Amino acid sequence: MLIAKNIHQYYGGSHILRDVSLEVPAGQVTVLLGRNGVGKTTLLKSLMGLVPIKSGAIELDGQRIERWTPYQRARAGIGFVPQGREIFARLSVQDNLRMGLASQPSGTPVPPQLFELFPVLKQMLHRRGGDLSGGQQQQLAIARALAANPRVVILDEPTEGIQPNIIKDIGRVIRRLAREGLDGRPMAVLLVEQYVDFAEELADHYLVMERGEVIARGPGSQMQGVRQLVAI
Amino acid sequence: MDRAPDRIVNTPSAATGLPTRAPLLSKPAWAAFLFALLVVCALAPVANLWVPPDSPLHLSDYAVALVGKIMCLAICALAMDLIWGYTGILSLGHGLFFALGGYVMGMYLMRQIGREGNYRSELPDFMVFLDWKELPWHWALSDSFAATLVLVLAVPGVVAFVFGYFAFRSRIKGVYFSIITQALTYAAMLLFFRNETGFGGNNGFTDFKRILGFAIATPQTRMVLFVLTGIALLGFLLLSRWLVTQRFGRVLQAVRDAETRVMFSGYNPVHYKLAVWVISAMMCGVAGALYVPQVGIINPGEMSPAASIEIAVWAAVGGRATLVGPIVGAFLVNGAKSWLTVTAPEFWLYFLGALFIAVTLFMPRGLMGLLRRGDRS
Amino acid sequence: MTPDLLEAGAQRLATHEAAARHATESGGRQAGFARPAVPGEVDVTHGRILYLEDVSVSFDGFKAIDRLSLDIAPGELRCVIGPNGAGKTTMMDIITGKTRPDAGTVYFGSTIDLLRHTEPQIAELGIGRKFQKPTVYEQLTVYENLELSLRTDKGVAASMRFRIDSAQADRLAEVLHTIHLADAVTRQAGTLSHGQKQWLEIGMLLMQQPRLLLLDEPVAGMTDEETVRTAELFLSLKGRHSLMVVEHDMSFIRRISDIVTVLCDGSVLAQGTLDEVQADERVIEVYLGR
Amino acid sequence: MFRILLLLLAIYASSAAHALTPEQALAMAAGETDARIQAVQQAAGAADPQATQLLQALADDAVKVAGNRVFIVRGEQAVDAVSGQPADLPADAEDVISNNRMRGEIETALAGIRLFSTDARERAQAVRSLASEPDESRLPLIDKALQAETDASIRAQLELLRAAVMLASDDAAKRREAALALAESRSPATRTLLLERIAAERDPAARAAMQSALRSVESRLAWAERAGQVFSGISLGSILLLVALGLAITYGLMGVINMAHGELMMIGAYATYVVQGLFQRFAPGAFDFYLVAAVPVAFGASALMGAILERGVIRFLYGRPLETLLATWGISLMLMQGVRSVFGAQNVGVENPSWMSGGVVVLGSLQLPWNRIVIIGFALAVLAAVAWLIARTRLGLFVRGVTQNRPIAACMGVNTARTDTLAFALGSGIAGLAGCALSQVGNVGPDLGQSYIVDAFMVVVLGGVGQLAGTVYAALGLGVINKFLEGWAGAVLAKIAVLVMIVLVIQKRPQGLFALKGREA
Amino acid sequence: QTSGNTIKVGILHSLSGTMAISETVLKDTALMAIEEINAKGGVLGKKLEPVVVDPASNWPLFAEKTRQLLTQDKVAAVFGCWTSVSRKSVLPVFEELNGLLFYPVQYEGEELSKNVFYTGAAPNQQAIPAVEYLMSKDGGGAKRFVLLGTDYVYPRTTNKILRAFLKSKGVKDSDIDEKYTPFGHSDYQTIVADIKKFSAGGKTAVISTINGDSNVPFYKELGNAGLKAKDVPVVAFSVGEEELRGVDTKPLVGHLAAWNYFMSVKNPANDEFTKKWAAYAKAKNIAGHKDKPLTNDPMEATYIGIYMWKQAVEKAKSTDTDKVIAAMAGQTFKAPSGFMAKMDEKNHHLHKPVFIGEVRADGQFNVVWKTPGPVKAKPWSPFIEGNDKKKDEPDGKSKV
Ligand SMILES: Nc1ncnc2c1ncn2[C@@H]1O[C@H](COP(=O)(O)OP(=O)(O)OP(=O)(O)O)[C@@H](O)[C@H]1O
Ligand SMILES: Nc1ncnc2c1ncn2[C@@H]1O[C@H](COP(=O)(O)OP(=O)(O)OP(=O)(O)O)[C@@H](O)[C@H]1O
Ligand SMILES: NC(N)=O
Ligand SMILES: [Mg+2]
Ligand SMILES: [Mg+2]
Repeated sequence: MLIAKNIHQYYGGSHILRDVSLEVPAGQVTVLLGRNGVGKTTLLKSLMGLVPIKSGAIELDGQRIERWTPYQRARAGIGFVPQGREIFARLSVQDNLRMGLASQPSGTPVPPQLFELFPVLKQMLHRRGGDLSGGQQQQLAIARALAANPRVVILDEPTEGIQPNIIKDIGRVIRRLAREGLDGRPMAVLLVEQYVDFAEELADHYLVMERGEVIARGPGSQMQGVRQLVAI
Repeated sequence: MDRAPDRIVNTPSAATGLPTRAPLLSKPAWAAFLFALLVVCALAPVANLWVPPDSPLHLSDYAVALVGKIMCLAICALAMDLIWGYTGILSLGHGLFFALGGYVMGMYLMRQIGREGNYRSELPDFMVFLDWKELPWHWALSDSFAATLVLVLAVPGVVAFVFGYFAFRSRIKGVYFSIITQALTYAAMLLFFRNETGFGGNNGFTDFKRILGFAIATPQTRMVLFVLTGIALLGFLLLSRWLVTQRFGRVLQAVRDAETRVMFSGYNPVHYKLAVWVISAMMCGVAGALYVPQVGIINPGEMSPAASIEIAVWAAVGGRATLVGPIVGAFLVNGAKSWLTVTAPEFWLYFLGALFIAVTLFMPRGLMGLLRRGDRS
Repeated sequence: MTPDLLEAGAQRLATHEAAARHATESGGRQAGFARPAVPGEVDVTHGRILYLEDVSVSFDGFKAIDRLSLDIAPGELRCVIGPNGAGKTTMMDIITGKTRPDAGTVYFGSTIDLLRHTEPQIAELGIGRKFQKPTVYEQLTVYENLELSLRTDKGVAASMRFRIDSAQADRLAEVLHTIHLADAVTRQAGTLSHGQKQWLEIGMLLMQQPRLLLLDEPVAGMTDEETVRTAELFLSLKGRHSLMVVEHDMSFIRRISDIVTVLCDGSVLAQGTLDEVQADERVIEVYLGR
Repeated sequence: MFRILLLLLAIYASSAAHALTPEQALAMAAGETDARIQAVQQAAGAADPQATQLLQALADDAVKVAGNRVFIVRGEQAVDAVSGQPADLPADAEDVISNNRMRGEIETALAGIRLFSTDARERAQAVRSLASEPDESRLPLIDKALQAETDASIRAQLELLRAAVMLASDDAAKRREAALALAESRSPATRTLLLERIAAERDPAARAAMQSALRSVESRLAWAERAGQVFSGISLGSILLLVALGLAITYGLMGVINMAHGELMMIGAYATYVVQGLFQRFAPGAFDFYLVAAVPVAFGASALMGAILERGVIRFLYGRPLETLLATWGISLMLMQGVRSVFGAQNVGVENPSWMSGGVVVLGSLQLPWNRIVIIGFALAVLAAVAWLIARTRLGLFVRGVTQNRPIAACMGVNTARTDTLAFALGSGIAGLAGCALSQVGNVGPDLGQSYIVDAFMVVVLGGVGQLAGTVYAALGLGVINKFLEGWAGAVLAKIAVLVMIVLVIQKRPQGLFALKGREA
Repeated sequence: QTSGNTIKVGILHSLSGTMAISETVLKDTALMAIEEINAKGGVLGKKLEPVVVDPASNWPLFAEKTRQLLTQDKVAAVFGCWTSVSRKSVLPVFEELNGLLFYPVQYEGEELSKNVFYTGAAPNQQAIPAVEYLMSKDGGGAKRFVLLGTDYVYPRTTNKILRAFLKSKGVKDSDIDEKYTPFGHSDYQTIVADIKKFSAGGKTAVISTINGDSNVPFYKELGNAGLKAKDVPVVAFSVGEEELRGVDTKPLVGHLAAWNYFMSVKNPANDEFTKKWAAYAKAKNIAGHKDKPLTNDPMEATYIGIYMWKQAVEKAKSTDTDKVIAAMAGQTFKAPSGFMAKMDEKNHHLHKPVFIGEVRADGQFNVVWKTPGPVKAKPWSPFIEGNDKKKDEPDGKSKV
């Protein structure tokens, strides 16, 4: 579904992504692991179009999208949960969710499933996003990305700062989304996660990055050695 | 002008692997600095006073007056850089401090006119005109040059201190601060425009005759003022450079980036902001005091909001947080203004406007950004 | 001696000392009368370095903290957990002076009323804080970030004379090593990755050498391995410093915890060892899940 | 000598109540003011239609004299004033110039005639004209009019007029009666009159009556004055609001420190001027409606300019708000000079359409100018539209989202570039509307924008950046406070006081009046 | 001061900033006069070469540009300035470098410099006659006066003089209301309401020394608030044809202005002047004027100034400042006002006629009163204390 081929990316003079390729098939969860600063976020931003890539190709359903702007990619069906939550601090929770619907025709309602998943958002519908606690903001960020019912969802450390029982819920949700989406269609999920146990539970595929390169990849069932790879 | 390196810590020292402190000025920068000092203190006077006018090396009186004026403005730009470039506080009221320094000096110069005014009175003409019989209280110290020198620093300093203390204590930030500084200078302008306020109203002060007993309109006096201005500018540059290379400067930058963090690190940002704010205001005061005898007039127009915005524009054109940049910016913008108002009197605003747009679009870090491309991204 | 060895040594020593101190109520000091109160010195003779009682705060009618009482002993490492929105960050905001409570008392030691102090004063008194969202000076280099955090006179005049001395430089180098940023001394902090910023902020706290460290989700975004290292670091600090750590990562909590406080809806729901707390039905219900 | 003779002749002729004679006409149109006035008064007494026409023409400055002949010239067409027949205007015909005194007399004379007009509005107008100078000699005229008058409100006015005249009666009782009647008056002229008469009055009863009448007139006037102050405060506030609304979008929401905001207003004002010119040239009959056409044109012109600026310059500067200051400063310089090059450095004239000229009289003495009333209404309408756009539409939501976090908004599928352009164009268009409104009260010149930019920023910031409600409160508050202070301390001190107040308010409210308290703030 | 075949003259009027509104047209007038002179063979056989600079309404910049004109361009004379403060700013430079300035705008007097020729009106050539007219029967016999001005030296001084004058005519202080507004003041609601209130106390006239941009909002407010000229006439000293360009004058008919020239005066010299200006504006495509050419008093004063300077240079056979100054004394010029303007033998001011005009619906003025002939200027107003001792001649001139 979402395919990246031989991506190179630089910040100023430093080579951040070196020949990264990956595939995120629909209906499955692909997990990306790696130590701090190896370039995971940078890779996701490249997929989203937030940072330009120097070379390589990105395909969505066979279409080349690497020249597209972020909003075109969003409209093509990529949802994004950025690292650090990045919610709209001065917009209400409701308006944050409406922003998540920007790629949809106006008048599209927020899928009610989201409130089942994150009941706290329903309680706080009219509070300003910036006033929420860290974990509440994270939940909002996930809900916002899912609001538009995307085909591919990219999550950058989505469990950061969330309480354990909700993490478990999120795990269940991610799996369910991959299988059947919000409306029965399978979704492609790309997940960056530091929390290996959680990743292991979810992964259909995994990749490990080190200094901007993918150094290991494989099916989710064979992640035993990964913990060592991620360590120094 | 010298090109002081902007990086404060750059080269890792061999021993600890830690960066060493940047020197006050690098070697080439010292050379440039000393050369500038030589130009101001020796070459310019010689070229102006002793080289015959028909020689190509002659420096005309006009050029002396022009450069002298711009050097004063450059001091303001430098002061603006400390408060805006390094501390992230955009003042839209620096013209006020400049004008206050100017008015203090102007009052002294008015008194120096003595009985040579239109009305042959001890009082300045405009007071005679308003039927005032004696000097109002706020003119009490104006006949003393020593007091004037103190007040040139003290008046802008105290005004800045009082204003800054309350504003910073109330945690007024960003545009809110900018706008109240603008309101301050605007209110002051209206106040000074009023004739009853006792500063000559719209006309302000002009027609000066003497300074310290020397006739003000002679090439010699003018050259002395020029040299003093040059020394002041270079001195303030050095002072600013010293301030920003000290930990003080880094705290300022930290305030700019993350004021909350600064507080939780134990620094009181109010003190730091206040310190740099007052220093900056006093620099402007000195600039104003040097400006007035050279251009021969001070009036409330200097306190207009637009005048203060221009100071910020010079700093931005030159490049913020570079010290030298704002000086270059002041020279470029004012030089261009002087030149274009003569060569293209009907079109110069197009050029100047285009210059501002071009600088922002193509040189996001000002002119100095051109020289250090890739330094920070 | 390499920093690593130093660190290991310090850690062993500290663990020992902490154990010794914990034996007494006053954290190793004699409880007693007529001890001169030193201004600015934290008085912990009553065995409490931080003391909150009946603290409440509400935002537009919403009670974020509701009659919260909590105290921490000198040298203690206290873990605080609780659902999202329980009020953990708000509590830290109150302790550090960022938020003023509507009611209640907050004491540092037994003499210092924190509600009478401003943020920088509180920091000077010896309370350091790491924010939930990493907060560093983005435009300054890693080195400058750490140098600014050094424990010295923070006055304006002093900052104009300041020269780093060799002891301070050594300490800085050591911290740099601890936080794995020795290669990045001259990098601008804004260009660090999320996890690197987390580390840098912890490093800044270490430079500050506070009596009490408040750490809001310090390992969020760190790898498991780094989480372990952070745990070790905190354990090594324990005893010399008091720590309050907020985390949602149970494995991390398990590694470091003595006493765990569970906050819920702005007040303490449960308190005890991790095992006790994890067995508490209410905690499972609102926080851990089944 | 010849003139005097003519004059005598004229007087003779008029007393014989003949139709207008050439001599009379000439006496009215030429000669010393005193003599002309006398001739006018005579003609008024005669009330013959030809004389009335000449009087009207004199009032309209439409009279020319050539030799001994008097012509009325309207447009291209000249008629002989005496015969009323079309005539060829001699080349050496000279304008008849009437000074203020003359004009006043002509007006009074016309009013005397119109008192008997069939049109009630004309009669009312005539009473009002006569009221400014109550003169005993008109008593018979007034009495006659009173007998004929059927309209109750005009009657009441006539009664008052009569009372004003009677105040000078020789009979103390009548004076007293008149004073009692005058207590009902709402006109400041009554106050002047009463003051004058009280000074001269000897009879205690009449004096007391006059004093009580004066008190009641004065209290009514005081109310009117207070109401006037509130009105002018609201009016100033509505102008500040209009000026600030566009900025509340480009700066408040989008974060562009838009120093060219004033120049965008200027463009709106010049667009209005151009539309006015087009109407004058191509549709003079519909001139009164030019403003209706000018509103969308002003909006469009400024919005277009805004869109061009956004596409060409501003969009490269998002996230660098302080640099937008520099660039927009440059833009403002260029726009101002551009207008100087195209339209000249001097102001251009924009006229109020006739329905916006003059005012409505309320409370007897307070005249509220139509242009200000219309602007207040206009400001409210624009406010409502902006509030709706920002709070209720997706564009409003997107603008707010985009300015808070541009990259993430893009990741949500917002076309940020288009949103930015639309929003900036919208803010600029509203600036254009403000310019259109300003053209109705003030200068239209290259500096138009400069005089409002500082105020505009003060309003937006005082209200709280990004807070539309704050902008409204700040604008109206500043307007009203300014006007009250001005009545009390003068314009200069009031302005200073308002500025100092802004500084103080921000001390208390460092995020503006309407800052929402919150963690991120 | 003469280089090769040309004589340089400086033109120092703001072409940008707040004063551009008024000053730009003076630059064009000066250029027109120079073109005319050149077309007729120039001066002393040399062509005039104008050096136009833009001091941008910035007073220090005026001084700087003056220094530049005098030392770099070495101009023989400078025609320029509008506001008094700009003149005060350049004055020391002209005196230091012994240059020559022709100042074309009515001003407050209280100044005499040997290096300046004042071709605009002094207070006795404008303000005093206007007030006398207002007090006369034809002027409405005003008994109470509102002195309304922009807060700066020209209105302040004028009002000081007028107050003294009114006092001498027996007007009580309580019948005088003096008010000032800041530069650029644009909201005259309160002021107009106050005038209305004040005028209820007796026959009132307003003497307006409002300058610049504030006039349009003032008159618009006046018109809409229903204050008619026959009730409360306003006489203005800084409002001419150019200022009224921006106003809908229909409600203002009858309000007054006092000047030494109106575009509407009828005489051959003025016909020629206005025709030339219209043609010039068309030819040079001068924005605004090409469609609606207007002339006004300062334009006339500029025009007179240039021609008188030319005559003086020809008389002196030199452009040397001191020689020209000497030759200026007693110069005459058939001015567009219809009278023979004469440079006073001593005091550097013109003898000019005074006109009082009423606003017409078309934005022009009807002259309703005029002096029989040119009036000599009194730069030191006798209504100001101590001025009786002042010499009617600049200092330092005798040294020539
Ligand atoms: N704007 C930038 N300019 C320069 N370098 C950058 C920038 N952003 C990130 N980097 C560097 O690029 C590298 C990769 O960063 P990235 O944020 O992708 O890491 P990450 O794998 O997501 O780490 P983490 O797990 O800590 O989030 C890091 O070394 C970081 O310091
Ligand atoms: N300024 C504010 N305005 C409104 N509500 C607020 C404000 N600050 C905090 N809150 C609310 O108070 C509650 C406590 O927030 P707090 O950030 O302290 O939670 P937390 O325990 O740190 O949660 P997390 O684990 O998610 O970080 C939350 O529900 C939050 O929405
Ligand atoms: N001289 C003037 N009008 O300022
Ligand atoms: Mg990352
Ligand atoms: Mg929290």
